[in-house]
Amino acid sequence: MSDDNGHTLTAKDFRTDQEVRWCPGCGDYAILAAMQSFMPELGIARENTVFVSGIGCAARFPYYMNTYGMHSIHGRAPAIATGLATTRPDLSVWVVTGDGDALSIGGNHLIHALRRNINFKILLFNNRIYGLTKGQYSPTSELGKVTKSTPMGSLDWPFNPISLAIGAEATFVGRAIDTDKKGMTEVLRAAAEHRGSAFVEIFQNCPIFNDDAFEFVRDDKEGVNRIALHHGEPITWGADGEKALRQLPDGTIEVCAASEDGVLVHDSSHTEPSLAFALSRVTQGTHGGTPVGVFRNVERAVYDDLMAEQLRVAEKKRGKGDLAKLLHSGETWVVS
Amino acid sequence: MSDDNGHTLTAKDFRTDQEVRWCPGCGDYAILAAMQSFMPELGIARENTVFVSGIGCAARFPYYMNTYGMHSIHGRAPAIATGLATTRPDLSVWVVTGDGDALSIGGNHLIHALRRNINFKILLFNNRIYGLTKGQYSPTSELGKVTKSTPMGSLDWPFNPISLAIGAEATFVGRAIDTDKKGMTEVLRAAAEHRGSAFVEIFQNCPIFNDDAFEFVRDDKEGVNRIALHHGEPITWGADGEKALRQLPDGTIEVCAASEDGVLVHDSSHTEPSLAFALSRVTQGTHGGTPVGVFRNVERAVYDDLMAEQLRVAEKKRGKGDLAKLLHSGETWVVS
Amino acid sequence: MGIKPVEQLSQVIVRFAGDSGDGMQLTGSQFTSEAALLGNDISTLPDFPAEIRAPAGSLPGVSGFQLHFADHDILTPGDAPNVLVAMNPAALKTNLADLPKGGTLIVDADAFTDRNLQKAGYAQSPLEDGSLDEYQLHPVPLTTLTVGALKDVEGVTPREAERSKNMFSLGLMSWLYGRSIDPTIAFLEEKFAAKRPEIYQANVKALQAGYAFGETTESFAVTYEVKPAKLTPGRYRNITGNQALSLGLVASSRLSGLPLFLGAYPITPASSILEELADYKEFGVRTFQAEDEIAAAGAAVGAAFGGALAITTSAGPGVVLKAETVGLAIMLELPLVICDIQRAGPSTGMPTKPEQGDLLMVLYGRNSESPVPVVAARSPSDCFDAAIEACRIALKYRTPVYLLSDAYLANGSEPWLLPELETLPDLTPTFATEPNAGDEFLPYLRDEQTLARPWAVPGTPGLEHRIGGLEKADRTGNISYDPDNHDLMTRLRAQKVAGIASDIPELEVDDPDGDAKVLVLGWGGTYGPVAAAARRVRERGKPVAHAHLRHLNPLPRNTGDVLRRYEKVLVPEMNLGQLLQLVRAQFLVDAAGYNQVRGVPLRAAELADAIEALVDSE
Amino acid sequence: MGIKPVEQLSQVIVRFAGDSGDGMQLTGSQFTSEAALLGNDISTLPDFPAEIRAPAGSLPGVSGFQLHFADHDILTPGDAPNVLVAMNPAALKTNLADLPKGGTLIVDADAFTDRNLQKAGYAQSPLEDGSLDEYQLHPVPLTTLTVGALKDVEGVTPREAERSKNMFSLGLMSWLYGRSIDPTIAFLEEKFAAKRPEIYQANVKALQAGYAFGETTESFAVTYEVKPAKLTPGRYRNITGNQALSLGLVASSRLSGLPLFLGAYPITPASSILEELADYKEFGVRTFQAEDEIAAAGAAVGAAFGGALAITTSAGPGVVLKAETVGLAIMLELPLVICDIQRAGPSTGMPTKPEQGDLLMVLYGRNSESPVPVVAARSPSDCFDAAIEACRIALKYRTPVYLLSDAYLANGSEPWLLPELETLPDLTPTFATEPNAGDEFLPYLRDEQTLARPWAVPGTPGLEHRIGGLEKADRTGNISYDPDNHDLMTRLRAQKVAGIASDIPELEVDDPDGDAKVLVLGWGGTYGPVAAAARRVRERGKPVAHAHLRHLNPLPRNTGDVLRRYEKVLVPEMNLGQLLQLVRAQFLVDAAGYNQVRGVPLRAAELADAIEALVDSE
Ligand SMILES: Cc1ncc(C[n+]2csc(CCOP(=O)(O)OP(=O)(O)O)c2C)c(N)n1
Ligand SMILES: Cc1ncc(C[n+]2csc(CCOP(=O)(O)OP(=O)(O)O)c2C)c(N)n1
Ligand code: SF4
Ligand code: SF4
Ligand SMILES: [Mg+2]
Ligand SMILES: [Mg+2]
Repeated sequence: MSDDNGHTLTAKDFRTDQEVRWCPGCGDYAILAAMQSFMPELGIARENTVFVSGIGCAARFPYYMNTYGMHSIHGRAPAIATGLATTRPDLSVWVVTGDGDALSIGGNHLIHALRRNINFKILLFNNRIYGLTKGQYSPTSELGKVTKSTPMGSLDWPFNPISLAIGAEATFVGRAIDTDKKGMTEVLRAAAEHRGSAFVEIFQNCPIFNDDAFEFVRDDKEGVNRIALHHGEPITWGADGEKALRQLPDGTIEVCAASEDGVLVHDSSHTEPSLAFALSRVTQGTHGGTPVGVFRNVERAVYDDLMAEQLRVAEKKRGKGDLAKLLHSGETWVVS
Repeated sequence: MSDDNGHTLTAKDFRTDQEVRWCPGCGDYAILAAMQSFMPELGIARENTVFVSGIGCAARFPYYMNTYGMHSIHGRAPAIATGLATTRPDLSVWVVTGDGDALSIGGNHLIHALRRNINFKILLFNNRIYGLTKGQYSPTSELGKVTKSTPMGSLDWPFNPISLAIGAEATFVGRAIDTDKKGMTEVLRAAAEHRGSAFVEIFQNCPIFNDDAFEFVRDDKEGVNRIALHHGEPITWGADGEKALRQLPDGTIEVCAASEDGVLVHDSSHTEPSLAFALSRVTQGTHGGTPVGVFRNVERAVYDDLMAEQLRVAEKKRGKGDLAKLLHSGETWVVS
Repeated sequence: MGIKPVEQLSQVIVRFAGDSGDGMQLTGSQFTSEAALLGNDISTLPDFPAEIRAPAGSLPGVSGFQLHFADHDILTPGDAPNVLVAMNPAALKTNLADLPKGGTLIVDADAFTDRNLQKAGYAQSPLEDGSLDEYQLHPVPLTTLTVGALKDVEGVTPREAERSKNMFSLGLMSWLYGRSIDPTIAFLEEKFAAKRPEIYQANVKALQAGYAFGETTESFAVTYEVKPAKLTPGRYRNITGNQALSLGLVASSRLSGLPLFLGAYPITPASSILEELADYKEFGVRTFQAEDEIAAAGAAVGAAFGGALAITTSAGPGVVLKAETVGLAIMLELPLVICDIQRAGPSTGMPTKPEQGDLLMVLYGRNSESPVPVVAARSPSDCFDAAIEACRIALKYRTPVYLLSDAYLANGSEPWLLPELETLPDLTPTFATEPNAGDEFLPYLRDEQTLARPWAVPGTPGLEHRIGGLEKADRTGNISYDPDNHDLMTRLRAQKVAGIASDIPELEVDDPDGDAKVLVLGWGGTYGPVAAAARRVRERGKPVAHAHLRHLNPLPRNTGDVLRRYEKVLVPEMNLGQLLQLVRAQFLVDAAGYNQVRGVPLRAAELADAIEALVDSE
Repeated sequence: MGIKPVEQLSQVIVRFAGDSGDGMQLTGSQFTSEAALLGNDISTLPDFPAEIRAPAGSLPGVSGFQLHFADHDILTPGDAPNVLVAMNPAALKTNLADLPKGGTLIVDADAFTDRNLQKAGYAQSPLEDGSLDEYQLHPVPLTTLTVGALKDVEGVTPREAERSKNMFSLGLMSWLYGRSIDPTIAFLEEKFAAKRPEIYQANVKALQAGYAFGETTESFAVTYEVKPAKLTPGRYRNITGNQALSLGLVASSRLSGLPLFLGAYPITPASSILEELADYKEFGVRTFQAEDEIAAAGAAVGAAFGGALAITTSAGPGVVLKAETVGLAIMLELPLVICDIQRAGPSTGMPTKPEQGDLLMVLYGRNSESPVPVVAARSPSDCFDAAIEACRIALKYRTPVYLLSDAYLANGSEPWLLPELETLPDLTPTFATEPNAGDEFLPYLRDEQTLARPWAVPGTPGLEHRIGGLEKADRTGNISYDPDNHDLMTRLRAQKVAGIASDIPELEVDDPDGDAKVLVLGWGGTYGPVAAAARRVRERGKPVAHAHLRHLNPLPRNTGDVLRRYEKVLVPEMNLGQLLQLVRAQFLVDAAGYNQVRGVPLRAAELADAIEALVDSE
């Protein structure tokens, strides 16, 4: 597809000359490749695309995307991107972050960006570990995890990033898997099309410090563990599509046979986030399946647009700002 | 009731000699009074009780409680209380915070304390405004709010503190109203009995900068707006208890007649938070009623207890730490 | 009751003090307007109560406003008032100590009730126990008189009527000093006439009644006149520091042609900059009230990357949180102005009180060698120029710049000679638009003169590049761990900032006769009292030189020469000696400090004595 | 192939360099153990690659470990190696520049494949193009030899066999320097024998094969011996700075009788303190991995309020975030130790590299006047004592204390003479248990001597009180906005910290003959190279004095006297002159700086030349 300047872009155009410095086998490679393949589809010129990241292995990402980019400081990428996106609505802004970067030190910026619905896309590479600092547990590590900093096991109940994002009023929430290029591209596409903040959790394998954390869905050849969410379709899965999800009167979700009554039809555009939230509680451990795809995708006024609109209205009402007049406003007097 | 030292305590024992410095009519007075009346009931000696706050009008609270107390820095009270609670499991620790303090600058500490389930109680005085800094909008202010810092109206979609807390894996979530001493006491009692983090949002009127923000439930003489949640009871309300809540198959909640089928029976102890989350979306604006009481109250391992347990286990396995042995551990050699 | 004699005064200092709810700030600023319009030079100092509205009548609830007006140019709001207007016992209690014996004291006699006396901690009424004998006491039943004057105004509640007593006192003071109340009537009209005509009426009536009371009462035998001052001709406007700073930022946006982006989180005494700027949307100003100070600074860095004029504002406890982000901006070499409206600390300290405690913090409060220019404003109106200068340096050198003001400048006001737009500097930056090394773009190839790197904003085709907080290779900006490169880059960053010395004016010394042996060196918000003190010393026939720093980093290139020219150097500061440490270290000059950390502006009289003692010593 | 001649050496510096996956850190530390057990004095310097594991064979992926061992006491890991073991072309490329001409160079010839050469940027093999002619080159087919030696070990994959080549090289080096491989065998047994016996076997076989290869090959004609050093008698252990610091904290907990609480957020190079301490749970140590550095510091303040020995650890980019919380602790006057393991900056900088860039930050990086004591460690083992000293000051004076270490001390190691427990100080604090003013408890009533306020912990009946970040009235601790009180409290806080000068040792000067004209003044982690440089200068017959600061605030009370005793003062630092600024400002001494900001330790040889030049000048 050609970009807004008429250039035909390919994945190669999005590669930089920097040597990629992740460990062999790191899931980040697959995400990078998927992203580079996907970008041309957007038809946005490279110079109008910006990747902003924090610190972490994941946060190296911008160095490898031949667009504008900033590898900023730990946890602050959503804040930085907020300033960029609100002043430059012409840009396509992407935030790349890790589970530590986004949910530990950066948790507050993340939830505020989501509630504000700032127009950028947040890709959270979740490997359930601190990779860059060599293997301490993260806010998504499972309870009891033995890591360098928790020799007897971690004590903190983990965040469910999808639940957290929905609780923080996110308008777009999705999940993808590093090795699932097709699924990831679908989610990325929907995220890119969404005006406002889009939050995408990507399960990412860290073979060095937390190998196989997501093996159940990464390598789900038989398709027995991935529950693909598609808007408007019944939520079913299993080798033969025989399993399905259904909601109980107590608000929770149970597994049933696809043939049974009351199978949930996925509605990612429902204004009320309750069902998306309930779906976020469906996990491999509790339900024997893991939803991937778009949980929630609703329209809501976008912070940046509202701001631009206020500027327009103010100018319309008061006229374009006149500096001389401004300085002379209020009570003035002349000394001669 | 007498405390653990056998003293009989009254509300008066919990007053300090400091002049209370809130504006006339501020909702904080009622909360303070309710709290001072409630404390004796707990039977905890004053010296074993600590109030920790951040900065804001609400955060002045500790000065007026004749217990140990710390008026700390903006947003950090949950972090500070974490250190206190984990090292001193013998204390009853309370965090008092405002909507700006807890949800703006302190949002990250709040959600992390909740997921960790640290053993302290968080009282969030929500007046939907920054009181102390004289009237800027807060993260709970409604969209479009005109304040000093938003002359044309605020642009950010607000947090729903209850939804956010549930999304952050909170084990106890409640809501009370400053003027409703009885209801507040009930929630405080349940919070105090809960081992782990208890999060209580208290609607608080700021007559100076955001008067009447909660008038619909504060002054709900006819009982038409407050939906009182009681565990194990059907969720009904209205002047004659004629209205009720019911869940739709799409996960959302609708209002129905109390006499209809399928009226929700409140189950605050359900391990799955989905229904509590759905209830958090019931608001005056959307449903014509506002739930108050305990949304969620479940048991989960408490960070502080787990930590104490690890210390016990380590000591049991390795023996009480012997400093000389520790220093001499590893390979040593003698120079003579 | 004929016309009373008029006594000429060259200057008067009036302080209004009352309960937070008594409208003292409004009274003071209206009296200020009247004085300004009359052509006096003026200087004001509001004194807010502690940040929470304390209960009515209590000591912590007292709010004050001091105005100094004169027939000559003045430098400070004055150390001590000549006239104190106290609306209740608490106001009297907290302010009396500042009134010199013999001073004029006007009190609302009605407010001296038992309850109010008790709240203020008076065992008996000071109006009756003779304790005020040494003052010219005027107990006026302000409340009764006001309520009486308003009895015919319809639609006004008794409480509202009572609350108009501030206008009564303003009327009385206007009469006493021969000021016209017309500007205040005009002000009241604009403020209330449309929305609440009855309040408008009540206020005007009270104002007029106060004026008339002055004319008729026996209590005041003379009135006073303070002639207009001979100020530089031109159009003036009364302005506070935070207003001037905000206007300076808007002006910089226009002068640079860049849209202004402000990331801020409310905090006393900086909040009003956010509030001011939020109201300039027709200037394309974007204000972002962030979730905290870190996000505020971060968003500003993002905006700077996108090509905006990026600003973040706060006070000490918030500025400290921005340090990591400023460190990033230093590494990214992007323009950013961080405004620190200093307040008394440490920690939360005394939020409404001024201090100069943050100088060393802004210079050094970041990990590792992270040099940054620092600019400080000297007076309320000077905040305008200081803001433009901070923006100029930031944009030209692609660097974060700290702009220091304080709680006193922020809220204090003075007449501001409005600048001609043409005299303001052109701040237009050059954005990179094409490769700068063959057909390559090197984001860290520096301008030879300024050492600034190119600013290539997203949207510019062909210049796509990535920057970040890791050490970067010279020229290419790629990540580098090379030891020599790090040493080089560290020195380059330092040199870039140090080099600004050649782009700022030399330090000017005010040494009228050139015979001074003592130099007083000040910076920032103490300009007024320091200059006033120097003036007093000279009036006593003693020579003293005075110099004042706008640039704290780098220091003007002649600073060392200037300091070494004098036998003694005194550095007055509202801290424990921060500039002092800098000049001693840089120039090995045995300068001494004059340090007060009282949360109130330095007092010129005390400082003058200290200077004189130094001049006299040996 | 009889017994080869043995040459005596007084010291050797060996550097192992290879790919991140080559196990160079393990090889180096095992060789260190062997040297230590043999009684040599040792000093080591690991050099980690950039923080991400770069692709195998790439330049950024090179990991190094340098060991200096000697028959006398040594001070540094050495400027330049005598022997370089390079496991691949990238390792050769990045390290060769440091090897002096004539040095011994051992390379794995098998690794010089086309692919690897290309990754390292070699156009042709340096083994063949004569470019290494000036070195004593030993190309050994390490991989082939290792794989060959292991062909009989069952259960080992080819990859695992290959990866044992580090043990082969260790065996070879052990033979070359006459070290016994028994300790390494014991280590391997403990590490692998139970879990993976085949790996244990493979490693031991490789080790032995390397040793045997040395004996048999023609390649090496002589072996070397480095005799044991004459060290202070006692029991030793090899220790890194972060280990020693951790142990110092645990010891302080025992010595004070207070439970240790650590609030930390992972960051290079501080993380390993958190990891160490997490493993001492049987000592009652609580480690809290917080959501960020602010929470980590905040939790520590909460723990301190509750009566714990509260610690927070980080590196510059994280320490900067703790500043606001430290300001609170200063106001609360509660004990807290903030460990800053300095790394190269600014911003993210070079995370694994050392620097001394944070001194001014920890001193001044907070809003307003917020004085705080600062203690710095001088060597890896000294981190133990420095930690105890920091805890002592914090507990006794109820104040936050910064403890400075750096990336070099953190990971470098040296033998540590284990202290006798009885020689360690008693740190037991006195908690307030009853009213201190009649039947009132005044939380800010100070100890006359230390000016410390009482520490009354929750749970103490009758002492309930509230503290906070607002300015507090003297003695009572109530909120106060009184100007004179603020001035007083500001000065009291400053005096409390300044007064610690009477409680720390005087600055000792090493001036053996008392005839030096030049003083070299160092601080912190540069002790080794600075002392070594001074020694070298003296060996050249030139007198020079050397003093080293453990306490950076307050400075020892005799510091000014010491400095003024010398004609010239040189201050070597790994920054642009931070201590230099302090001593110039405080003592007006025209000291000069020797500054390198290269992210690597100062080199003693270069520094010695600079000192000598200064001694010789004039
Ligand atoms: C202020 C600050 N604190 C801590 C660090 C150290 N640090 C760098 S990355 C990281 C965590 C990385 O984890 P995550 O975000 O999950 O990324 P990953 O490496 O796993 O991709 C930490 C703690 C830092 N660079 N800056
Ligand atoms: C680091 C820091 N930033 C900002 C402030 C200023 N500040 C004090 S309280 C407050 C907000 C208070 O709002 P809220 O928490 O809702 O409390 P309320 O006053 O409404 O009870 C702010 C912004 C501060 N004290 N410290
Ligand atoms: S440490 Fe883990 S996340 Fe980081 S680059 Fe290596 S494999 Fe990837
Ligand atoms: S400003 Fe509002 S919240 Fe604060 S004390 Fe006054 S009424 Fe209460
Ligand atoms: Mg991670
Ligand atoms: Mg509030």
